[in-house]
Amino acid sequence: MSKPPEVDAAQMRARYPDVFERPAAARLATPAMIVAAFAIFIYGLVDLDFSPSRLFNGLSQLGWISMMMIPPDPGSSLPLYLKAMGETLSIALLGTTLAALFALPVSLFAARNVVPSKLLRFPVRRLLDSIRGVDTLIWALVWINVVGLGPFAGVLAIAVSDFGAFGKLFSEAIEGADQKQVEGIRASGGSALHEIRFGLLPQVLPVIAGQVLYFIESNTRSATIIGIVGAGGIGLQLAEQIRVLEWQKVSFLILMILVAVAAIDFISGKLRFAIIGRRAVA
Amino acid sequence: MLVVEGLTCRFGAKAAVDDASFQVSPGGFVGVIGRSGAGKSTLLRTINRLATPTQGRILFDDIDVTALRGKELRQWRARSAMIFQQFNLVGRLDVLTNVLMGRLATMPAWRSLSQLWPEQDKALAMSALEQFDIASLAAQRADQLSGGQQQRVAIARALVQQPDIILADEPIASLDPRNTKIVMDALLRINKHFGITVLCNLHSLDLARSYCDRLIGMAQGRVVFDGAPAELTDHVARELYDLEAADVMGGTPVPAPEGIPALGTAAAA
Amino acid sequence: MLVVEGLTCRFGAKAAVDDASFQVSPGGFVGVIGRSGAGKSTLLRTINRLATPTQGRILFDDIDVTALRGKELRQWRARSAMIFQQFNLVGRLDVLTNVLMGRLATMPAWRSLSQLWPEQDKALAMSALEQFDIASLAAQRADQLSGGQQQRVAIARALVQQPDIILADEPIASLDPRNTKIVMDALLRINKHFGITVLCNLHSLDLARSYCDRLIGMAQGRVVFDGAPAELTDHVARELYDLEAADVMGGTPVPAPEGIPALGTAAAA
Amino acid sequence: MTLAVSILPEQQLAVLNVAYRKAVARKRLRLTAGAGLFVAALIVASIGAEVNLRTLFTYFGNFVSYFDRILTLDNGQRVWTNFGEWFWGWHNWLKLLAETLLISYVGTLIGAVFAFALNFFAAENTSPGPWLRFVVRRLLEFARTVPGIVFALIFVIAFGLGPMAGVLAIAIHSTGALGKLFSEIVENADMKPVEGIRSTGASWLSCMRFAILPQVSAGYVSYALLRFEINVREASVMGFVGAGGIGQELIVAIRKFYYSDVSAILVTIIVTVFLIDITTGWVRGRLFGKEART
Amino acid sequence: EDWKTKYPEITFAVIPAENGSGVTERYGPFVNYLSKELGIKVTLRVANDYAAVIEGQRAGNIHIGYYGPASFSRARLTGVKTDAFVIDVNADGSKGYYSVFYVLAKSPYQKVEELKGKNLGLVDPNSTSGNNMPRFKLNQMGIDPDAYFSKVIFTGSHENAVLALAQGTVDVAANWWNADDDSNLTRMLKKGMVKSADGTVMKKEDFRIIVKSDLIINSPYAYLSDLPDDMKAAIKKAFLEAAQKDPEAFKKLSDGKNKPWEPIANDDYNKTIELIKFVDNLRKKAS
Ligand SMILES: Nc1ncnc2c1ncn2[C@@H]1O[C@H](COP(=O)(O)OP(=O)(O)OP(=O)(O)O)[C@@H](O)[C@H]1O
Ligand SMILES: Nc1ncnc2c1ncn2[C@@H]1O[C@H](COP(=O)(O)OP(=O)(O)OP(=O)(O)O)[C@@H](O)[C@H]1O
Ligand SMILES: [Mg+2]
Ligand SMILES: [Mg+2]
Repeated sequence: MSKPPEVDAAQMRARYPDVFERPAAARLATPAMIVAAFAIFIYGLVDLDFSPSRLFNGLSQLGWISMMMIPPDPGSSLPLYLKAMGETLSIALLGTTLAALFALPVSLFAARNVVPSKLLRFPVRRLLDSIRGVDTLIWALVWINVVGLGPFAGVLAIAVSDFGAFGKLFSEAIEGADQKQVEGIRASGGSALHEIRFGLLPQVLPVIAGQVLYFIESNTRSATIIGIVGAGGIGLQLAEQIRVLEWQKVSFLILMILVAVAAIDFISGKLRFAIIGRRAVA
Repeated sequence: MLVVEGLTCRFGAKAAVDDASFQVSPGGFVGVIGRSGAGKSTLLRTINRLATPTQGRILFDDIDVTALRGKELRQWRARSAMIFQQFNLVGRLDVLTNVLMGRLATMPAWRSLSQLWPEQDKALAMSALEQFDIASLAAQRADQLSGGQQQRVAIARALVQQPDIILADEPIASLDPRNTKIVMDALLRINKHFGITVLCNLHSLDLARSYCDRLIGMAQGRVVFDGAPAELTDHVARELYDLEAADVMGGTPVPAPEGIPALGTAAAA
Repeated sequence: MLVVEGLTCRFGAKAAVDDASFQVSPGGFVGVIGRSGAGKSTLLRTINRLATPTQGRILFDDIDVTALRGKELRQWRARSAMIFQQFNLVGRLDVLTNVLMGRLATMPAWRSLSQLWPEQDKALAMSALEQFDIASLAAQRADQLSGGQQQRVAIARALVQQPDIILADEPIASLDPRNTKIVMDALLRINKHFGITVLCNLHSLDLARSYCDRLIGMAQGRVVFDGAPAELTDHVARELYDLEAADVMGGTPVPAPEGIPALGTAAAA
Repeated sequence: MTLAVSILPEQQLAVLNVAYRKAVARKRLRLTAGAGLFVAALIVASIGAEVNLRTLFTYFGNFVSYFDRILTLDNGQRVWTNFGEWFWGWHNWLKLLAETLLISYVGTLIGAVFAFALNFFAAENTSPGPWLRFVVRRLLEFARTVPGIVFALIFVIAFGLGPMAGVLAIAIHSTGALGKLFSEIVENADMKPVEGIRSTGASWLSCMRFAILPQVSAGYVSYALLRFEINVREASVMGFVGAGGIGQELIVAIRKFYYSDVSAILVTIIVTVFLIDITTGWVRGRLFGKEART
Repeated sequence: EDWKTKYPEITFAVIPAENGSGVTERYGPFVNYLSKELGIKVTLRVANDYAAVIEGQRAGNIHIGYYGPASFSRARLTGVKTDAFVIDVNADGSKGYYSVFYVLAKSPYQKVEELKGKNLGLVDPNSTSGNNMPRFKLNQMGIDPDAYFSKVIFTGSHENAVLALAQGTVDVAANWWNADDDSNLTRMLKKGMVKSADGTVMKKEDFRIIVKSDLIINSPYAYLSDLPDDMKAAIKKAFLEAAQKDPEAFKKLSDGKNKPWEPIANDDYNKTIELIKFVDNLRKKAS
């Protein structure tokens, strides 16, 4: 089969010099940034005492430590662990849901495509930053002052600190949404509320759902807040077993959490695909 | 009466619309023609205030559209229905809900936000869909439709707005002849029966000539022609499109396959 | 030689393509026509193996396209260039890179991944863009282009693939007459000069008649017509589109404005 | 008001409405059932979590009490009346902060690189095969479920004491967390460009590089920088391997009730978070470029 | 009594002092006893962080707290209105314990002076025997630990300190010590928890004490100062009588190791407070 003839590259080059020879600044910007990032990385490795020999010597050691974890064994504490798991799940569910409910409206004010005014966005974003910047331990202490020790303080502490993270994440998801669909609503005379409800939400809901479920998962895993406020929880059990180096129990607990995490991951997938739906035709 | 005065819309250095001025009297059916990239879409988008004009004014029945803000701006948008070239449907909502978006401006927020659409509006939306043969797809998600089906949903959305002016950006680009006729007839009908002004970007000069009272030709952002379809002479068409008039105005566009057309210098590849 | 045998493609209960069979000999220029939603896009997508056929076979020069996997499948896709109805460009990449995507299959991975495009390919891409009058937009982001400009980028991408067969899904839907002519002429030229088969969904019967050697008519997923353009009688067209033949085959589609068309039962009000 | 659309006769409408309702009924039912279940779960959870709104509102005034204390110097004055006293340890804190930033940077970067390499295999719409997806997903789950402290303990034994163990632990955890989040962005990406590129015969790798990556890179950046920020704050648990940094210093101040130090270190951290967030915004802006037109 | 109507429910907060696991089980019977004895509901909270207990007492919603000596002193020092009322008593009748420095027996070190440039493992910044006392002791020897040792690490718990030493992570570790047969080390050894880096189980002979501190007073139970006097009296009485009235519950608390509680006053902790102040001063001086 006869193929189309070749093009005269030299001629095209002469005609569109800037396409063929991009200015050095544009060409080198990305590589320069990568090199810089890499340089800091290498500096970090050296400064933090990384050495390949240590790494390789150590790798051989890893085996037997993992052996200590086998077989996973809950001892006699299985009912206790299951209860702790339940407690943790409810605290995480409630706290994260609260955080998401409050963060959603606030995140709109932090999103560039909803609030174009930088003046308005700036304080909202800084507020969210500050909330995130305050350690969870502090939030726990603050709420203990209000409602005392107990799971409720844990719920509130999770709600506040995740609020800061959600506000940021939601707003960035919103910024990534397709403006065309929003414009469709705007052109029909929809208010800002309508644009958000019908133009933005359907697009960002799967992302938001994924993030919320991820945070539930992450709160279920983490020991800090729930343990601090005296609500027990699976994380506290795990921390204890780590502290006393009961590796078999540790591995059992990790397995248990893994199952819960996989379950949440499964739900998350189902939920998001219920929203995303089957792929569109072209 | 739509009055456009010295309208300019820039993107960076490029003027997509450049000092455009014209008037459309109520009940007019005006076609906007011009080459791809001439600024037709931008013109319509500016009139709907989706793009902000860099300069110039738009007036409609003594309202200064360019100065509107807030609720009044929304009302103006509800009055001037826009049909987008790329449909701008919400892919994850079903077809009926997409059409109902056209009714948003007419109902209190609590109603629409909780999706408790009035029966009346649902009936209207369903009728609009049926008119374009796609009522059976009402429950399907918009992004699962074929191109032409999506386009018709977008048109239905604009019509249920019950607007005073329709800004249609190539509303029949993805439609087959039958649906083209249905859609253009529908536009014509509401134009003639109810005096709704229609401003319509069209690529087919045949259609433009048969449906429009008047044509506005654009080239590189400027209005270079404004007159009745009959005034669109060969000369003007050539200027607009850079083509032989015969090719533009219908008829067989190419010679039979033996005479294969060559294309300028770049005709390699 | 492209052979389609009993091809069926279902979405849930709906058969978008239903038991379609036909053959296209090398160098054919075949138009696919039919109403919106008839399954034209799905047909082309199945041939390119973007949609998986539920049943049936596709053969091309003794390759069983339906059975291809992995590298061979990619090679087949590289040989059969697809032009999408909704362009399917990468909005956030610039125009030139979008066109260069058509060359991906021809170069080693390290080259493309580091975006070190061969000079020759860049030249090819630029000349394809130039051919369609958009070389000046090479550095612009694809989603900042007008509808017609995007469509031309998509066509350029397909052409630089230097394919053996082109599957064009309404390649001129958003184009003005001049660009329509440029694009269709380009397709015709590569078809006639280089013997590249072209399968092209078209809504304009005028274009279909003047460019195609042969037309395939689809309705509700089935092939209901297959023959030379001349065989497309009034009767067939009516069956295809449910319209008066005169309306379909060019000519003035509507009576003058005084006779406002009525629309079936829905034309009350 | 003008009527652009004529309403169909009752009968015809009724038929269409019934068809529509039937079609959406199942979806509606699923939605209501799901929402019901969720609310029920919330109620059960709020009982389990001993939610007590009365205490909350009665003592809500106490909310500020901790902040009130940390904003007070030992001599009873507000912290901002005497910056020198407030930030007496700034020299040390900045050093610790820099150290933490470095640890977090290296850890997050390693994690992000691995997450980047793995996430396409974990996403439903881009994974080459369901098996691979299953394995990668479980791997990521494992990486983020095993607490960083466990990894750190193991690594200390294997590699000896020093920040390296902490950094590796952070890196593994970040891989798991980012891998999942990245893959979810990918799952939400528009597949039309992918089809466009796939139709040219491009390999899977090219499809990811040219169709998915431009859509998701901004999302990646924001997640990676958020993770960086989290790692800065949470490095404190790595304290016992010598990688605690500013976070550990903060915890010490909290536990020893050095009130004004708590607020001073907090301010340091918050300013860092500001800077990271502003950087995120800037990088994302560059990646998104000018907003797409319609 | 009207304090019962005013306090129908009180919170008893415990910090898992050493070996944290099973605190809830340990305290379960005792809390039941307390609840029965006082005639009101007692809620047990096991908080992972004493800062939480201190804050809770400050806000007045933890009525009884079980503190370590250092954290109690810290609470007093930061103005929490709480009073110690009983103190743990060891099996031998002593009311205190010691801080010691362990090294591995196979190592050559006999004195702190030989450990320059090695790694020191402390427990937790607020631990008396694991941080405050060791620093105090080192200071007496004229040693600034942060300059003297190559690394000073907070291992997080007494157990971790021992393990870090056993596995060679640190060369010397601080820990609490009661008597030759009662220390954190002996407890861990009994459980077979101490393994060296190559996995062999270690024995008591594998460790050597090179420094032993002055006596540190035991952990107190403390109630809020603002509680009604008769309520405080009732609580104190219930605690003092516990070993008699419900020996099972009391034994469970310490595996039968401890003698009955004895009354104590705040002033007995003045020495620990001094110690804390000393360490606090070190901090600001160091920077
Ligand atoms: N992913 C999908 N899910 C469900 N239905 C689909 C899907 N893709 C296509 N369809 C349906 O299949 C039918 C054929 O669609 P197709 O896109 O092939 O039509 P077409 O002939 O190209 O129409 P047009 O001219 O409007 O582009 C349509 O009714 C469409 O709604
Ligand atoms: N957001 C934008 N950024 C940069 N350039 C833009 C933007 N929007 C439009 N343009 C440019 O402005 C010009 C006019 O675009 P417009 O969409 O109005 O053309 P059009 O007449 O509708 O063309 P078509 O018939 O192809 O749809 C084009 O050259 C386009 O590239
Ligand atoms: Mg346009
Ligand atoms: Mg189609």
